[in-house]
Amino acid sequence: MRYTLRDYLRLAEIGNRLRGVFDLWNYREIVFPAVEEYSESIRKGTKFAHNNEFYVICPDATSRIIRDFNNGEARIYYISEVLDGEIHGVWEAGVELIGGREPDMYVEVPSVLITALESLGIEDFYIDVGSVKVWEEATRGIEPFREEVRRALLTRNFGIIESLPISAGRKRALWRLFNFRGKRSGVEKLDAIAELLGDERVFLDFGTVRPLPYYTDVIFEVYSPRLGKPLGGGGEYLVGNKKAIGFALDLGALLKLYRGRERKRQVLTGEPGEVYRRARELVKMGIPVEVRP
Amino acid sequence: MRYTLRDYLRLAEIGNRLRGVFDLWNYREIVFPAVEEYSESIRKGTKFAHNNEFYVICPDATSRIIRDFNNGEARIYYISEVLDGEIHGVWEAGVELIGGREPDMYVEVPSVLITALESLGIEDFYIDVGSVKVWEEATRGIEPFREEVRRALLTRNFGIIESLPISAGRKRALWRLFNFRGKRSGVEKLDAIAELLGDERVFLDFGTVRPLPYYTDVIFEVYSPRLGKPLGGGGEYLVGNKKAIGFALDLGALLKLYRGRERKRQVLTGEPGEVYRRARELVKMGIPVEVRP
Amino acid sequence: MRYTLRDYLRLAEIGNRLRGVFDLWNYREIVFPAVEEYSESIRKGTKFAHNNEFYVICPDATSRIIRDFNNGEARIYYISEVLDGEIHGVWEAGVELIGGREPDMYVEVPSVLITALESLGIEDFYIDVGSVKVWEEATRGIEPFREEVRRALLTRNFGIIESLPISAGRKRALWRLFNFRGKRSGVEKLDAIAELLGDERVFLDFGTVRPLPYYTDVIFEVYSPRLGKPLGGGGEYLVGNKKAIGFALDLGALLKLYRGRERKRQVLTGEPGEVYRRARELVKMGIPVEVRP
Amino acid sequence: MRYTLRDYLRLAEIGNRLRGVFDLWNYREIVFPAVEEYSESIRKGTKFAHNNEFYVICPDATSRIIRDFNNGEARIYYISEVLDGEIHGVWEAGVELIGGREPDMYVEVPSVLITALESLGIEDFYIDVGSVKVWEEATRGIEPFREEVRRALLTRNFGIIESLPISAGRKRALWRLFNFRGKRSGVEKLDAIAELLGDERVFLDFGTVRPLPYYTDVIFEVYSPRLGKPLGGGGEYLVGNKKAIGFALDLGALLKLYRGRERKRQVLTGEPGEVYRRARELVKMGIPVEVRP
Amino acid sequence: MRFVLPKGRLLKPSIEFLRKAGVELELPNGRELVSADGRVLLARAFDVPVYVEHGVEVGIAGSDVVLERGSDVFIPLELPFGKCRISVAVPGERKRYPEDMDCFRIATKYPRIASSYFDSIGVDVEVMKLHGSVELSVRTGIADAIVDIVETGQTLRENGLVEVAKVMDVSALLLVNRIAQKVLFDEINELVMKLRGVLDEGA
Amino acid sequence: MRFVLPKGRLLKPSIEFLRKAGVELELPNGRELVSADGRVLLARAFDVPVYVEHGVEVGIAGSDVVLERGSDVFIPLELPFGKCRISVAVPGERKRYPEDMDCFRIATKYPRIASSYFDSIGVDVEVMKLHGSVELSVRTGIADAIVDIVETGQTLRENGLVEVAKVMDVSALLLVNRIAQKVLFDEINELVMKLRGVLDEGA
Amino acid sequence: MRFVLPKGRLLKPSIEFLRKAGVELELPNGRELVSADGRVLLARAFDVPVYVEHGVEVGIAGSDVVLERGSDVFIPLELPFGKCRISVAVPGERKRYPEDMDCFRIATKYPRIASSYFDSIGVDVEVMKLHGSVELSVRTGIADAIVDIVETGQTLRENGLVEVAKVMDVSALLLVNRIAQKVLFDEINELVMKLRGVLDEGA
Amino acid sequence: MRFVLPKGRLLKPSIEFLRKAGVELELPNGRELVSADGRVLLARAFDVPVYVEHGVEVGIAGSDVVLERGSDVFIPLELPFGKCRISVAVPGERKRYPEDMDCFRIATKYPRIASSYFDSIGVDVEVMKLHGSVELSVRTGIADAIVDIVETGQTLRENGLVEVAKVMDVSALLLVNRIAQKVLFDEINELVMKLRGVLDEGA
Repeated sequence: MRYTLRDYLRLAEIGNRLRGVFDLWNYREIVFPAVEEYSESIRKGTKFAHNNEFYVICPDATSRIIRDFNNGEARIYYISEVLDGEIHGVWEAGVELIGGREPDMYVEVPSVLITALESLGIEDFYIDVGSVKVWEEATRGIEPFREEVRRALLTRNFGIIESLPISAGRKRALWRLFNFRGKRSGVEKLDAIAELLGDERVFLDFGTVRPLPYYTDVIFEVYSPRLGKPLGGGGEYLVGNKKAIGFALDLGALLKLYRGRERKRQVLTGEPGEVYRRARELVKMGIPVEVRP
Repeated sequence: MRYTLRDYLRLAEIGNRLRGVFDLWNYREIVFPAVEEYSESIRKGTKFAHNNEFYVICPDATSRIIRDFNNGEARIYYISEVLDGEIHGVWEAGVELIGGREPDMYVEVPSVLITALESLGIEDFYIDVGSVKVWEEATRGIEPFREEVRRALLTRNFGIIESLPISAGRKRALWRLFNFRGKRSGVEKLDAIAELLGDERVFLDFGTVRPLPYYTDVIFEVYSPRLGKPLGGGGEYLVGNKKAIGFALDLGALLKLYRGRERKRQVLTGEPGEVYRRARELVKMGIPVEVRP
Repeated sequence: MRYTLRDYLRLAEIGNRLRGVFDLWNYREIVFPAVEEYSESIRKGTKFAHNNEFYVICPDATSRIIRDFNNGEARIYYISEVLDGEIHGVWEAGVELIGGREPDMYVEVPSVLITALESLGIEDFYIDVGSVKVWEEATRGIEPFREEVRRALLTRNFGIIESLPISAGRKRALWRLFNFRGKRSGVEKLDAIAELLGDERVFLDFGTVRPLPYYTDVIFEVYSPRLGKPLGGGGEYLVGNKKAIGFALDLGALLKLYRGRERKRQVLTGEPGEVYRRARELVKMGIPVEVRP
Repeated sequence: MRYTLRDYLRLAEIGNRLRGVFDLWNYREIVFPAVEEYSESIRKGTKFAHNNEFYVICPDATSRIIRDFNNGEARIYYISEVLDGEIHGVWEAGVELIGGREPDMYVEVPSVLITALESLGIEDFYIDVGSVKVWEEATRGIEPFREEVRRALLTRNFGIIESLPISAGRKRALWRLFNFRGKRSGVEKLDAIAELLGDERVFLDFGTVRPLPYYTDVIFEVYSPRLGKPLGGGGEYLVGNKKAIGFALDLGALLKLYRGRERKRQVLTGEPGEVYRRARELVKMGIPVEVRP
Repeated sequence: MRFVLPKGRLLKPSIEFLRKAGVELELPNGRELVSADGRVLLARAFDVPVYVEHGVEVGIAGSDVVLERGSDVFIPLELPFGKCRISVAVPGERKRYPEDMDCFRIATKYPRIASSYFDSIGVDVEVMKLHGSVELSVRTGIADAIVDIVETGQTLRENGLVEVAKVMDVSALLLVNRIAQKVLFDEINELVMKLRGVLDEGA
Repeated sequence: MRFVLPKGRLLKPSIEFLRKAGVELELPNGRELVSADGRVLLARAFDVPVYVEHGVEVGIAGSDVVLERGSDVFIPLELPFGKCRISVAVPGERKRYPEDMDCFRIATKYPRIASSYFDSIGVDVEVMKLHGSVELSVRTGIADAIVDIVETGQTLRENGLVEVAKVMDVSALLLVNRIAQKVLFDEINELVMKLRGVLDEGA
Repeated sequence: MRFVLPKGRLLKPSIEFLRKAGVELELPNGRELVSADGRVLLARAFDVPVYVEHGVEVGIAGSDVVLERGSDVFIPLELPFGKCRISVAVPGERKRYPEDMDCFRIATKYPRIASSYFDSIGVDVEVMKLHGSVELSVRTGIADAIVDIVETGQTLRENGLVEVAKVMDVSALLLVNRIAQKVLFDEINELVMKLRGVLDEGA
Repeated sequence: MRFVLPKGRLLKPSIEFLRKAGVELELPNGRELVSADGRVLLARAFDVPVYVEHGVEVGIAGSDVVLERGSDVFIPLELPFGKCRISVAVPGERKRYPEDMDCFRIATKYPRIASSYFDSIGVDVEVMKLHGSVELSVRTGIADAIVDIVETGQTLRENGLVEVAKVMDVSALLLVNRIAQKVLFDEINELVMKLRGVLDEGA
């Protein structure tokens, strides 16, 4: 997807609205250099070579954080372009809570997500919450077929599962997971999340899957009936031995749903020397100005 | 220069303080894609090839704006990494006022600059204002030696000028320019800027030079006695046939002078379902929260 | 086109047969480094960047020779891979006669070509000889339409010419050129070449075109009814102010037509110390050996 | 090292003389594409990225053969540029005998090497034969120090060994290996090679080391007192489970020692049509011609 | 909830299967492509997955075209009709197995499937995309082999071709749009359950 | 010398035109694709240029498919039939010109032509390739506009679409294989001369 | 305002020149490197520009070392002493001009200056950096030529070398730190004016 | 067989050690750099490994300069003199360990050794190369720390510096040219054996 100058202004505007919300929630921004040394643990990015070394341009942010963040707790966020083998990338805003407590962290991060979307005037969205562990447990004892089950899940193709040489009971259990979507699943941890969030746009849906491999249990996906692709998603992962949870939003998708609003400003007129002195004072006090000399 | 994770958090923090100030001045942020097609008019960037085409990673922002911005007036700013042939780049925050009126624009942009630095707690800086045109005029009639004069200026090496086959009167005139530094230069336009700004940290200094080639008249450089290299600078240029003026700050330089401050937050405690519902409401109203469940 | 190990052995074999012939004709081989600095005058090659400079991998050989060969006369040849924006390239064997005399040079280079193909056992080929100048003359006075005429020629699409606002007489003349193919064209220079070569596989055909831009007059193309694409081609060009003429063969195309033959060798057997001493002596005298100890 | 056009002609000339010799010994040439997919098993080459995949330009030939050659016996050779992280590379001519019998193969390959050098008029060279296995045996039981011993060997720094916590007897044994150079070493396999070759320029020298990691036992290095660096070298390695042995010569080094000679040609003069017809016939019979029309 | 159905050989069995499950669709009249109530669309078989990916809630298509188009859709059920296979075939008089097809020119309506098949067995071929009657290309010597759908083998025999390798089995599939699956979860789930009921009966 | 002719709307005028030039072709019988003498092949319109590129000596096809397939063939003559155009069309109630189609999804049977058209005017669109009935995609809201062939405009009108820009004119073309042009120079030259004679008469 | 002065041949003329301009500096005692008042530093000639670049306000150094170190400093004045040149020299018995030095090994204390000189004339050489007595390298056959400073030519003659090309003229320079130039503008400007006064008298 | 010996602190012990081994060298006269018989060369310590790499058969140099110059030479023996170490030192009043030197400016005569040391502990510093008196840079605040040779620690103490980490041990080394080692094997082997004999006696 290529953008115009106007899109780049609006992407920045969306980014700044999100910054505002993340800030209110006490998350600190982190910036990343455009270029990283290539390594197997870093996802995405566009490969290039420089001075006979391999690098990637603008890789996935979460995998960078997992690699670099080695101690302590943190609430951080980033807003950046992510490339994936091409010249043009996707602009992402992501939030990561590292080292939080249970169950608070599972409530906090979706809360940030909800307020972030609302701050853009987007209210008609859904958050589907799923679980990696539920599938791990449901496939305990049939580990050799896990990859098949995952493939089935990716396209909701139960036929793949039916062709597996596993017991009918097991198939029935998997069928139930395939088709569960609601508020109370019987899985305590997930039910608690849905209840604590108490937002009618949140669903438990075991069919939820995420494309990145580092998630350890809870995962979620946000989407809107107005758009044919997800707005973003996230999940739980490990940083060292600390639990972490985060999400990333696709700013390009938000761009299609967002209609901006204007902010009031103090209009100043007069002789330039005087008017700009005045403006500097107001700015110092945090008052938005518009100079019309 | 390579940064640590902590530096990246602080770079982002500085960036966000500057965002705040630029916003108050009614400037809109623009983001740029990490990768641009290579062209002679785009400055800096690290060259790379993809699918048999040449590209640059993170080039200079002002040259991108000159190329792409083709009509209308605008107050825009950007905060981004700029690479220059290497893997690690410089983080820059820049402001561009396109299509402004004279003399307001010459006052506005330094005003933004002053408030931006002050917002970071940096007060001991100087802004030197110079002029490309003054040199053009001073070398009218001796155009073949302009490049020599420029070289002389770059190192303040008057010896180069003395060895030129030009009249003694001309040399005396150039000597005066070389050594002028003060508040009133006799060049009306510059004197007006100094006066209208009315800040004791602003000097007129004809020895000021800037590394990029697109400046057309007024240029300036910011520096601090606490640091051995400039904090940034800028000047006047053309976008199409519109006058524009801008500056860029080196966030890495600011990082060395900046000591951050904390903001007050509403602390919330209690049962997670309740406390996060409360937090979402406060955030919606723009109140910073800290949840300690 | 990707090759197998066996193909690479056979490509080398074809290359060496051609080396033999070129050598007999008193041409000297030149090798080229795999990587060249990028420049507009160098054709083809796959672009890449290294240490912030642009380069091309395995570009066209003739354009390298035109750039580098600056004085004197020469008979040179090369056998190398040529890339064109991709990872896999085409293997080419080319011959260049620089600074030859007329009309000899026009006879010599096709003679080398004919013997080269015959040395591979390929006898059923055609050489079409065309001319860039004939078209230049035929379009004198209608220069603005030259590009159109060229486009027409590329697809033998006379309709394009018929739609041009030029005189009927001119169109008839162009029609004649479009459709001439034979031994005597009325163009003295070409007729002489056909006659001096005296080979029934050589035709004059004004519809012949070549993809590279540096040809100045005579051009030719070789093809076989057994293969759906040309075996190669060449033409006349300038090196500095010296006339030059050359051709390049596509070894991949030859590979499809070539069936190799074996050479007799002296078989040696016996005790290794003795037998290898003997072998070394024979090799020194230029006698092919096969040691079966 | 950058070369001139004249150097490239002479490199090609040396290459062709070597082709002649390798051919006489019944070795077949193999060519390699300039670009290979990057893999850990491929040595050297200059890294680059294309279409989001990693590649290397002109890597080491032997490691390509080890990877690709999967069955049968073969006598092959190659002449190509090898890059090693830079833009300019080294031109190498290499010979590989795969699947040979012992001890013949150890005699054959040095025999090819000797005749190859002699064919270039280079007679004052030495071949040092060493062994990887001798060091493996000498360090049996002290495996943890093998890397240290290797480091010591690389700079002939016996001090490193003396500082190791190993027995005095062991040190004495290693000292003997360090300093052995002669015709009879007591190691049967090596002594046989020296004897079977029967060339006074061949020495056994356990201090011989080679930079590439795939050698399994016998290794050798060629050098000349006229040049401050080796002319080349080689050794024994495995292709699948077949024994192989090969060497590579540095054509740039040979270039400094080589003085070329000319070959006699049949000079033809006369009218071009006639003279080139004659020339084609002679070339067909394998007779070198020089046409002076 | 809209349905997109493929014109051609899958249309009749699709409608019948839906009917068995109690889903009665009003079909477009005559040569129309959309039914009067706008709920049923008829499209080319190759276009069905594209329609579902980009917004039509439910569709039925062969697994061959789903794979060839690479559409990002949910596939909750394999349906019990439209069974056939994609195979490699060559002229009977020049029988060769895929392993020996190095440098062959392969004619096919399925360039993506054909390329990935030959890639997977490490054989380098030139794939030539045709829109129809791929057998013709081999008969006229333009291509060396074909990769095409085989139902009964009748067409191959008529053209003097023999099947030398199976590339994949083909079956009709139920396709569901990713977002619809969530937004219309209950409705779609009910449909899937009903169809699955019919499947189970048949089994 | 073999001919490959396109099934469909160009077939009849092609045969008639050749006949006028004195070229009588024996056509394939019934549903056959090759004539009894092997000289005439019938192929899908989109496949004709591919057949000529890879070996059939002569063919007739529309300039739309020649451009879309990007085949490397000689085109000695433009023929006086099969005239139409490729255009951009949108629903009448949401009329927009191509310059304002940024981010539009464009449905088309001609992805190459459509992409290069929008590239040339600097508008960034998503091109969605369909195999047939592209109008359907716009009617159902799956696509925002189409790039398709327009003859009389009847189909557009029936689907409530209006033409907003012409992408290219289309005409039938005579195609000749590159190598055949040389190897069979006299034979092909004679054919071209005869056809050109008919063209000149018509003019 | 601190001064950094080079130990060695430039020290005495530097002090004398400053004195003429009325600048009296208290020098370090004995083998000390910093004066008692901390205002005067003595450093190796090659290190002076580095000190000025990184913070010492004023310094004096030869143009050879300023160029070789590539330091980013202001150079307001060229001073009237320390005059010499950097040249290419070869053994008298093997006289060769730089244009013919392809593949030569060049010994020098100035690798940056030497490389850029040979680059500028398009001759490919191997530059070997030595820290002292570069003549030795040529006498012993280790290098083929040298690039070194030449004052009287005496050293060259003693070593049997002849100068074959001048690379650059050398002179003492006044160096000023970039930021100091601004922050201490008046003080530094006054110093420059005084020194310039002496220069003008001398001229 | 020629010898290159370092001027300065290693010269006397080198000559004495060689003498003990029975190797009597005729030294250059006065300020000469080459002995009358051409067998002995005197060079700067930093240049000795360069001379041996490029052709002088044998030399003696400190391990610090061999590592810093990165010369490709054989090192058959470590010699029992010239012992010292390279260390990191800082002003006593601002004591900091290398791990906490992020962003420090490090002055040194050994930029290669210093860089690779700080790289190895993952600390990012700016290395500033000086040619002499590196202590001065820290005393004047131009650099934050130094990496330099330490023998007795006297110089450090005089400059108010304290050693905070050892980078490497230093010792004199016997250097042999790679090709000479082979071509003059017997002669060089004999020399090494003699020197080793002295070493063993000392041990």
